[in-house]
Amino acid sequence: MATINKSATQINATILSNKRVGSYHQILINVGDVVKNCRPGNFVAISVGGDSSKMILRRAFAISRVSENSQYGGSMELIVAPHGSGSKWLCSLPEGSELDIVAPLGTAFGIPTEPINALLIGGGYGSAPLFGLADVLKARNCKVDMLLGASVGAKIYAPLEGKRSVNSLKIYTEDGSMGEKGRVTESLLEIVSNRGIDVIYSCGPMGMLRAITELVAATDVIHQCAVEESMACGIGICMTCVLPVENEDGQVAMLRSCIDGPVMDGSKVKWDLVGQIPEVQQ
Amino acid sequence: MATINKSATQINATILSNKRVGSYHQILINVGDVVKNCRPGNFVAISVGGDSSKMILRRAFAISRVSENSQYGGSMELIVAPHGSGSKWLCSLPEGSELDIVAPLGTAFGIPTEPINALLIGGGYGSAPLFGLADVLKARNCKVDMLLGASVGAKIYAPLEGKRSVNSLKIYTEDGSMGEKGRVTESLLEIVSNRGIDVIYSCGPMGMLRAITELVAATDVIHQCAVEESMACGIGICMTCVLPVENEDGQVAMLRSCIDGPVMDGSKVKWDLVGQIPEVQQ
Amino acid sequence: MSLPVDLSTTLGNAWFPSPIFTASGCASSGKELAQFFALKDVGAIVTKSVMSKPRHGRPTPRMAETPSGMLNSIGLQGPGIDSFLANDVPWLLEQKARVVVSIAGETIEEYSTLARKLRSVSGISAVEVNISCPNVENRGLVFACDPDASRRVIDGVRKTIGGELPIIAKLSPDVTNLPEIARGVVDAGADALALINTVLGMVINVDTMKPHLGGKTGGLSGPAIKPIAVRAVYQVHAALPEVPILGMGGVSSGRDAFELILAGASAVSIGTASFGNPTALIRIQNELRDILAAKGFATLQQAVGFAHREETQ
Amino acid sequence: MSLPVDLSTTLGNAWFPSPIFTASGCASSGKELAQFFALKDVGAIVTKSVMSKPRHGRPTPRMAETPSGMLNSIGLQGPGIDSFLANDVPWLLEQKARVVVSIAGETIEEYSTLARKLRSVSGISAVEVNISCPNVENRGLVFACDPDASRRVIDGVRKTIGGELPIIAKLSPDVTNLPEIARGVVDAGADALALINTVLGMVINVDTMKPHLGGKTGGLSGPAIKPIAVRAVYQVHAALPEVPILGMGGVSSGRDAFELILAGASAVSIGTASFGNPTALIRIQNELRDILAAKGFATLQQAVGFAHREETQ
Ligand SMILES: Cc1cc2nc3c(=O)[nH]c(=O)nc-3n(C[C@H](O)[C@H](O)[C@H](O)COP(=O)(O)OP(=O)(O)OC[C@H]3O[C@@H](n4cnc5c(N)ncnc54)[C@H](O)[C@@H]3O)c2cc1C
Ligand SMILES: Cc1cc2nc3c(=O)[nH]c(=O)nc-3n(C[C@H](O)[C@H](O)[C@H](O)COP(=O)(O)OP(=O)(O)OC[C@H]3O[C@@H](n4cnc5c(N)ncnc54)[C@H](O)[C@@H]3O)c2cc1C
Ligand SMILES: Cc1cc2nc3c(=O)[nH]c(=O)nc-3n(C[C@H](O)[C@H](O)[C@H](O)COP(=O)(O)O)c2cc1C
Ligand SMILES: Cc1cc2nc3c(=O)[nH]c(=O)nc-3n(C[C@H](O)[C@H](O)[C@H](O)COP(=O)(O)O)c2cc1C
Ligand code: FES
Ligand code: FES
Repeated sequence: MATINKSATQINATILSNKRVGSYHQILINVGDVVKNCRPGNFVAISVGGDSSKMILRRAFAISRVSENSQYGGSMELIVAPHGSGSKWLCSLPEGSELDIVAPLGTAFGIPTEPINALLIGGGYGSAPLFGLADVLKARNCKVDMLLGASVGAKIYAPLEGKRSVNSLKIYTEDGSMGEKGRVTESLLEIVSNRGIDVIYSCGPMGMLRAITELVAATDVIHQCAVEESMACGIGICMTCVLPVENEDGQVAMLRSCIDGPVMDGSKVKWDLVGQIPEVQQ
Repeated sequence: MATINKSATQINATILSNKRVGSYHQILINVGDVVKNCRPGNFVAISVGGDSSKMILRRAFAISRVSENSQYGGSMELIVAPHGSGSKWLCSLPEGSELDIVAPLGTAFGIPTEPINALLIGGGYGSAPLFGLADVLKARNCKVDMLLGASVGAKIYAPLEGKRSVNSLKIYTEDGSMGEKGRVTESLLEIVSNRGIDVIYSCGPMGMLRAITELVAATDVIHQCAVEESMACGIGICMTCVLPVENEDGQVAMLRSCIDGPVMDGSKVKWDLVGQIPEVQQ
Repeated sequence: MSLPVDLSTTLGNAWFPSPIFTASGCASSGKELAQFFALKDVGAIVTKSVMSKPRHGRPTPRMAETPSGMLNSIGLQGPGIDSFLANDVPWLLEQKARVVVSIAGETIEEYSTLARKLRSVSGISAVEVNISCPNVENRGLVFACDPDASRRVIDGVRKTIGGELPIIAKLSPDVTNLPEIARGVVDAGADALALINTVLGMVINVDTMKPHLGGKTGGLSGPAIKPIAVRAVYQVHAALPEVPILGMGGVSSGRDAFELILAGASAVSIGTASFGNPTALIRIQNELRDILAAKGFATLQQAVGFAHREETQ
Repeated sequence: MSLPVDLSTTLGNAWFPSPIFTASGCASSGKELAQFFALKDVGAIVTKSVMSKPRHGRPTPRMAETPSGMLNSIGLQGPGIDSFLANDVPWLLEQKARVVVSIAGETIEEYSTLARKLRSVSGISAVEVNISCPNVENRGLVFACDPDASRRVIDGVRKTIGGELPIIAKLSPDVTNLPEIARGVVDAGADALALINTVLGMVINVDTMKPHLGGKTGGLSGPAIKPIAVRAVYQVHAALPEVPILGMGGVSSGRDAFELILAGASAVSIGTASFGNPTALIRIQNELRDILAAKGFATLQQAVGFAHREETQ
């Protein structure tokens, strides 16, 4: 019956492990059959703070990767940056804690039916969903290169297993503490043309997504980006998470990044209008 | 400088142990030198729910007993009934958790300078402060008898060590599941006269305190009772916890049960006016 | 152990099998929640306030979480009444949901225009008139804050829509004298009242040191405002005991819903709670049924306004 | 790393070394908090509203905890002005605390009487006039909800008290048009405004199925109302940028205080937060100092109303 949030369910998940990795926490949760419906790009919305919490809204986190065959049934990995009180609470939870989650939510990265040359670009914890995506792309015989960037080395998330699923991995940090000094956009056009990139998949801060879009605007490269807007509900009912996006008629609509995103076509997002209101067309 | 709340301090205490005992939790906390100022009858006010809690007010608990010589320095025992969300949170805390407490607060039971015959009466968790009191009275060579009552046996709190410090202990339950069937007031006057009781010390539901007061009104027995009113601050600044009490001039004043109590002279409390407002006298 | 409780309720001449409704603007047009429960299983779907033309709403950020609450400044983004009636209403009716259409306007005329379009639509249960909107003809003063403007909006809608469709006037708590506004809209033809809309609030972003929301001020909702909602429902029920109330504001459990019902609400909308819990309506409905049974009520109706019993006996 | 910040502030001609004050009714007359910090170390002690005669206040229960807030209905229990001036004020002055005396009345005359008694007391810094009280001469309508009555109270106090002692008029947020009330009391002679008093609310006890508080309705305070306080201060500062504001409502951290200051408050009262944390004022004062330093403010004054900078440039 439902057309929106199809296959999303609300379940109690158990934390299987919670490890600090650099500046982040890698949290593995037991979610059972829910994994069957999770695609790279989807996210999960988690209740935070427990029963007597003053935090009434769920927190959104990208699904980093899922495994159907873990010893516990389906499990899902999240990469969480301890930011404010909700994410810090999550990072503080011991193994065995129960979480109230809604998943999977949102759009997924489009997977090509042909083998293509893909470039995956992650900023900070934005790399999280890219490793799961790399696995899927590799399984379709795509060539997968990856660029990761962050302000400092501790904010680069690149697990060993993850590295195995990409053909090349290049790391940039703004302070040069890991990889090259600079940003992922540094030599982007060069990389795109040298490697014959067909599609860029990106996830990270809005500024990075915008910069990538602008750089590749003049090329034929398709840019699928996972956006991050402040979300109250995560399921399309509150209208807080909107972004100005060009629709088929060339008009700008305020689309909900929770159900029409987080994965969007970068070239359609009106980055210069974010935080503003376009004129109404009729 | 301070005359009110003298010797109260706000400290972080660590939970040393947390055991279920019948319907209650016996919680032992490490409070250091604070124990030096704690007297039987005093209470402690505890922050509940953690940093992101929607519960903004402290919860009050009678100090059951203190020990200066525990292996951790001073420690304090609380007997907590899991009632609403705050006390349930407290009961759920594991050993090692930190608590933000303010203690000691409120008035203490008056301790006679002469050896007297004392009758201690506790209702439900109201027995908690009575065992510490019994120790002090025994040290002053008083004869200490005790009556405990509750609706059911699981709500009688009477630890083994505690029993040792009283000369006699009689238990009543309303359903007869432990001790005698009935209430602590059942044969109170008989006990008072048979044993030559000089002072009754009581702690428990307001209905019990009122009933005791009324029973002994015609006798010479002094009745010191620890009242329990809903408290927002516990330190005398909010005026929510008031009770109508007769003062020296025979006039009724609305006294704060947090600083002029919890221990009060039962015969001065205007039990019939609780929840009402006396006429203003000028 | 307990007898089944008759949860059915009425607002004006509209009948609902349950008093638990969505709140306008907190369920979009229903489709998004259908994955989580069958829309026909709750009392009614109150749709997001619709205006006559499509609207983009306010700039982002549109929300800020606050202690036990949230601020929003959506600004009535929506498709406009024509698209809404063509696409959303038929779909909801197909789901066999009871539909309460919420309308909003910038002029008294716009409300009447909307009412005219609704008049010809069959199958909807009631119209909720959201008058917490700035009146462009009067320095942007919110209709609901002006007794006269409130009355004129409802009067216009009543005259246009005819006598059949129940009108629920939705009021703002941001007024000095709520019973006065309530009395005015009832006199003008409202069959029921919806209480309360969000409370005007603001959050300042400590980093940018500017108002956090794109629209600067926003509406406060969620458990933080529940005591204000209970007071509003109680006050208005005391003043107008015959007028049914659709209560709302911070309800997130069956106990909360029961509190509003005791205060005088005949039905209860669930708004912000659905953001934190997509199945909130179902859980609240079940909990409410259990509480009513435990308290010995055979019907919801017996509990409506029960907290007033001292005054009326 | 950061320079010392000048925290001093003024309300009318009264100077305070720090902008962090207690809130009336949330510190009794000061003695109770003296165990937890030296009263002279904070900006000022605002005493519990005192009336001309001793009062018992409202029946218990007088409080209910609500999500991130609480309701109270104390009903201005107190010793009356004579006892207060004889016992409490001298003690506070001995502690070298700055004292702001809050007064409350049931008639316009009572406020003037109170002002007359205060006039002769030396050492107090300001008088806060709590006009959120029922006016017995006008069907119990709260003074602060009636622009005319508000003005007359302040006018009476101003005329009685003379020109020296600053008058801080304390307003209720439960009004349709707060800037209008604010303008009225300023015209009548208020030197500063205190915003906000509690928000009218109610809790129904689900067990007894009756209003929980002895006084039925109560005042909502605490973090739940902070967004309402920020909005009120911002709105009134925008309308009357020259009038100093003593902001309050749900402040429980230095960030919260900073938010109110950015919105336009020259000083901030801490009420309910002291119930949860007896040393709240000191912690908040320290946190505020650190935030101001981190943001590069050399003086508190520079931050007052800073969130309005776009509009005024
Ligand atoms: C689709 C999506 C995927 C995300 N994936 C990840 C991830 O994989 N790992 C990760 O660490 N973080 C991720 N985030 C960001 C994460 O949701 C925020 O860091 C988190 O909500 C902050 O909550 P808080 O209580 O710690 O912070 P607070 O600042 O206290 O939160 C206050 C409110 O603002 C919202 N908020 C604050 N920051 C953000 C933000 N950056 N994005 C969206 N909402 C925000 C919160 O949800 C909350 O409602 C993602 C966000 C979205 C929308
Ligand atoms: C001086 C004093 C000594 C006490 N000693 C003990 C003790 O030794 N063991 C024990 O288990 N309990 C004791 N209590 C009662 C205990 O404070 C309450 O059970 C507890 O506050 C309930 O909080 P909650 O969050 O679990 O319940 P809720 O019902 O969720 O609490 C809501 C609010 O009401 C207040 N409240 C609720 N019930 C009571 C109550 N019975 N008395 C006072 N305030 C209440 C709470 O403090 C809170 O502010 C004592 C109370 C006082 C005043
Ligand atoms: C995000 C959001 C959008 C809302 N949009 C509308 C709306 O379009 N029309 C309306 O009448 N009320 C709207 N409201 C108010 C709610 O319907 C409801 O009155 C209010 O939120 C209080 O209920 P709650 O605390 O359960 O959310 C909105 C509330 C929120 C939080
Ligand atoms: C228990 C209590 C008693 C109060 N008594 C008074 C009072 O006597 N006079 C007054 O002007 N305000 C009184 N107030 C209101 C506070 O001064 C303050 O305006 C309000 O609580 C909001 O601030 P807060 O959220 O920091 O508590 C009282 C508030 C509480 C909670
Ligand atoms: S987060 Fe609510 S609509 Fe997207
Ligand atoms: S609890 Fe605040 S005065 Fe007693």
